Amino acid sequence: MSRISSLHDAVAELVVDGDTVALEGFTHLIPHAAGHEIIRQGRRDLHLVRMTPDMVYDQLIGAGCATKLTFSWGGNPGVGSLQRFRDAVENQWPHPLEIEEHSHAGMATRYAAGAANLPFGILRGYVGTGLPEHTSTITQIECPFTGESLTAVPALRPDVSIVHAQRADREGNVQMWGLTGVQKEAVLAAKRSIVTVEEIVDHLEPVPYSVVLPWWVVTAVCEVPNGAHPSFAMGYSVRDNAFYKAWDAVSKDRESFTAWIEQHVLGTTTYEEFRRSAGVEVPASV
Amino acid sequence: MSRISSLHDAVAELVVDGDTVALEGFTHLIPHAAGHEIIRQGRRDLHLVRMTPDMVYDQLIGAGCATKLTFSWGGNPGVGSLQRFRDAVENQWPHPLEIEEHSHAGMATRYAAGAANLPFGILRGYVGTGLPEHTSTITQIECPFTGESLTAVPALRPDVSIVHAQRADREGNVQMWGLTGVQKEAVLAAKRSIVTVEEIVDHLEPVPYSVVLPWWVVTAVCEVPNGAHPSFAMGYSVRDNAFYKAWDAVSKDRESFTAWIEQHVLGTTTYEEFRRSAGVEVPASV
Amino acid sequence: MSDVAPITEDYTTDELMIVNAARQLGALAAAGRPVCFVGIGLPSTAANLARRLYSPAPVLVYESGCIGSKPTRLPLSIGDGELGETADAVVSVPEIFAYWLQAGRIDVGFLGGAQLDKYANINSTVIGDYEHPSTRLPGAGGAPEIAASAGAVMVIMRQSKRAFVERCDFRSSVGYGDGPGDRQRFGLQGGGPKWVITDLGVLEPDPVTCELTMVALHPGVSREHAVAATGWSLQFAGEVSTTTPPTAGELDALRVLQAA
Amino acid sequence: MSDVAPITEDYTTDELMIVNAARQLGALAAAGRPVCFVGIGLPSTAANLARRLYSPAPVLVYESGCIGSKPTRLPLSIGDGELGETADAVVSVPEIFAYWLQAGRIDVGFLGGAQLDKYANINSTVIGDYEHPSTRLPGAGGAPEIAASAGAVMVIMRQSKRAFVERCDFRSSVGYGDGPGDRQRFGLQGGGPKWVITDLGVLEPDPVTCELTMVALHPGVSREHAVAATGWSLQFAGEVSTTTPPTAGELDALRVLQAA
Repeated sequence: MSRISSLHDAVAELVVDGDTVALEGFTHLIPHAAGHEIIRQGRRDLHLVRMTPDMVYDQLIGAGCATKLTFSWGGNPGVGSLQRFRDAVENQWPHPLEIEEHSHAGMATRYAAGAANLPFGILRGYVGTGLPEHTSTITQIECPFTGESLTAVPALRPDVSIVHAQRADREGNVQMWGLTGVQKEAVLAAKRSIVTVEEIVDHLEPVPYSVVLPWWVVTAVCEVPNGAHPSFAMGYSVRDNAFYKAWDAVSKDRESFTAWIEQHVLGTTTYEEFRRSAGVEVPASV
Repeated sequence: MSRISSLHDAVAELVVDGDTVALEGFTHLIPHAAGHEIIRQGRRDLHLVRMTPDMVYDQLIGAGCATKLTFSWGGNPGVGSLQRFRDAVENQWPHPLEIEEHSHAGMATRYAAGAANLPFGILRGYVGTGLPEHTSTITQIECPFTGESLTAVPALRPDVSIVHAQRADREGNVQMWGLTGVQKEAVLAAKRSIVTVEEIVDHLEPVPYSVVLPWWVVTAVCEVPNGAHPSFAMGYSVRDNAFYKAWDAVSKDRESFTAWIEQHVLGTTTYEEFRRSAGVEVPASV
Repeated sequence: MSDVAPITEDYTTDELMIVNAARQLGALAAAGRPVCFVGIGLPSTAANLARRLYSPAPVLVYESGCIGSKPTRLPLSIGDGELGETADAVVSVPEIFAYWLQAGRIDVGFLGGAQLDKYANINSTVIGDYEHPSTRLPGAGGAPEIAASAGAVMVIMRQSKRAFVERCDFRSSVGYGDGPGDRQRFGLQGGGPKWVITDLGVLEPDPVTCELTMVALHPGVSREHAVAATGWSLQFAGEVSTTTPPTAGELDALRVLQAA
Repeated sequence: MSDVAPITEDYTTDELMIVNAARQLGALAAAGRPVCFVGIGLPSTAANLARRLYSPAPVLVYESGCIGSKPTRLPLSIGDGELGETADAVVSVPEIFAYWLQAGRIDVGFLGGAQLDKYANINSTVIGDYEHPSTRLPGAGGAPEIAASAGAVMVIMRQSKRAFVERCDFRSSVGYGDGPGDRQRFGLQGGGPKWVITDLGVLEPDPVTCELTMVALHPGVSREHAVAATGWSLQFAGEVSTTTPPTAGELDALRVLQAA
């Protein structure tokens, strides 16, 4: 596969049944199109990882792609619950979903440890909460100099990390800016990576507060304009809040969810087709 | 003391005999003027910390300000040895200098741990070298998940960190760009901080690859144009390589060094006066 | 319109909570600009209202990595573009948690949740048993470390018997644990919850017992009402004040902010 | 001027070492662009020369935080402005060591020093006793972790009895420790020193004993000369080649680079 490829080919080659897969994005730059492609290609037994699983993880879980979720906050921000996630945890539908639950700080520490090729990271966290009792990947470690007790969490090393960025150049160097969350760490911690971008350009102009991932740490770059919709790409689009709100009704029951996935995701071949099918417009950046 | 102050007042109030002091800078943005002010004010018993002690540390050591140095590489890059540093280690002149020696990676890990309020940091490093045998602040720690052995180093928490930056605004927000090394971590790890800047402006325009330190993490900001000379401030000046080369002869023997310090540093009151006294021009940025 | 803004009762309970939270931030601001770690929702609205009403204004830090954001309108989400555009600095998520929150640089953190107990521990994880929950909630998110490391924590929550419980089903973040001394035992460096702003009034931890105690009631709210809306045996401070109703000025500023 | 560049002997030993180092990078580049972790001095010159001579060009990463720098002239120092201006990305020093070097993303690291021993351990710390050194050297700097984590290490050093010693006075960075198996025992993830380019020729570790062995001599250099310039009992490979002298094209490119 060449570094610049179609999203179809990248997912076909790099996302394998049973993989640990992180699609990261902190409200901004969520790789929605890539999530749909995983559903379309019928991946199974995935261990999904993300700090803030939102609508796209709700879809992956409801579509039966995942058997495990590692996360720190799973909701539809400003709207409410993730209905498919809840149905999986509360009622094992479409099948049981094992969960490994952390805090944001712990997940960030775990990605950073993975990016740095360390087996674990340390933080001041979790102590006194109910999490260590239920999550085996939280333990205590003693400072060898002060004797102080700190929390240790193992590195996250996904098989594949997938993120969305604003731009790449033809060599495959990737540039993202605005709120870039934990995406750099997610890509650097992973064995393989896919980056969908708004556009591929000849030259990347430096931008303040940008993160650049050089071509040699990215496995595949796919040009997918609006691939983060209904999330947004700063400078290209704004967040489609109406779409997030509408998700609540679609996902409320199994039938309406399944019909929606079948018609709009499984029944289409690209994210652009999906948007036409679902009748959504991408709100443009002002 | 107000946040914006003179360098004289900042050093008088914030740098105390016996302090652990880090003047950081990785070739670029080395806070030379602040080093001179410390010599002028006759500070003693300082524990100096820096990854790459260079000419300004040679001067502080030769002038008798320091009794300990924690570092990873002490030389005059591209020129040779630091003569005053060597004379202190080899011949205890002007008095003994205790050294605590690390690697670059270890020092960076130590600053990052300090900035994060952790008592120690971990890395893959030092193993097999002679450093752990001579440096008590290097030890091994076991990963609680994999059993792997890693190196642990204690956090650096200087009493004062001093850095040079391009700009600050009138509130005291600091902006630096280009190669910014470990300066953000050095400031965030310290109890107090002094930042000398090329200029104070009304508004900080975002710049690619810039580091911004908000006013509430900086103790004092001092406007000292060319305060990094003979190092440089990207966008304002270039490195004065001739000055670095000339230092070799000045520092070669105790008499010429002492005469130089007395005439040009102790005999002047500001860095601008020093430069006039020493007859040096700051090479301007092209 | 006179100099003294007239008092109006034409406000929602959300507005009541937001205004009272903003006032608390304003009181802190007078003693030195507080650095606030802000999520989205009521706390973000309160912090942004305080930025407009008080000088010096609180400094806003968002967990998405924005430091010193000065949004002109209310952010719809924690990743809203304007938060980055108006920030003094934008950093990564690992950095915001390690170098800023954990380092003790945050003066005030905000929390909410589905359950709050009398020691100000909060549950935003599950209702019922963890392994077989009756309701799976979003989870802890940033709360454990906000509760551990912020200089002080402000909780904004509607008061009801279902939400204000004797003991949380799950402890997502720690207030005072099982009582005095627990924060020290856990090695938590922050000061813990200092204020709980509700639709009925304000609770604060008792300095001796650490139990949340009603220190103020909103106008028209009776002690009986507060007791009935609390799942533990609610105590009242020696002197219980009545909060000043939101002023027209406060409400105007809030509504302008929300309409922007 | 003919198509085949004429061979000239009019070059310095520095130029000889730089050209041979650059060629080694060129050979690697043919198999996939190597990512090089570059300091200042001869290695930086060699890497920059390789960038000009070979396609695809090696990728340069500087420990000061520059990733993918494409300087048009030789940087005078590791913090040279142009390194940042022409980089694909600029990151902090803690990040360059943690996320890039330690993570195993560097294919080739460069080292030099005051002493090199037969197992390619290097001393850049002290001559004599550590506590009472006869000569205090600059110290280890980035070397311990470059030697530990880079995929392969290239050493560029002048060969002499004083510098090429049986055993280093101090071990600033590890080559093969005390022989076979030591790198594994130490848990070092990188491949260790693969090439030592000197003014007399090229040494490589013996695949069985790990001892540095002369595999090539520069034109006009005798085995006796190499033995006399080595402080241990120097072994030669079964077949010792003679390096091709720097070509006029290589020297031209190098001199243009150095004059820029």
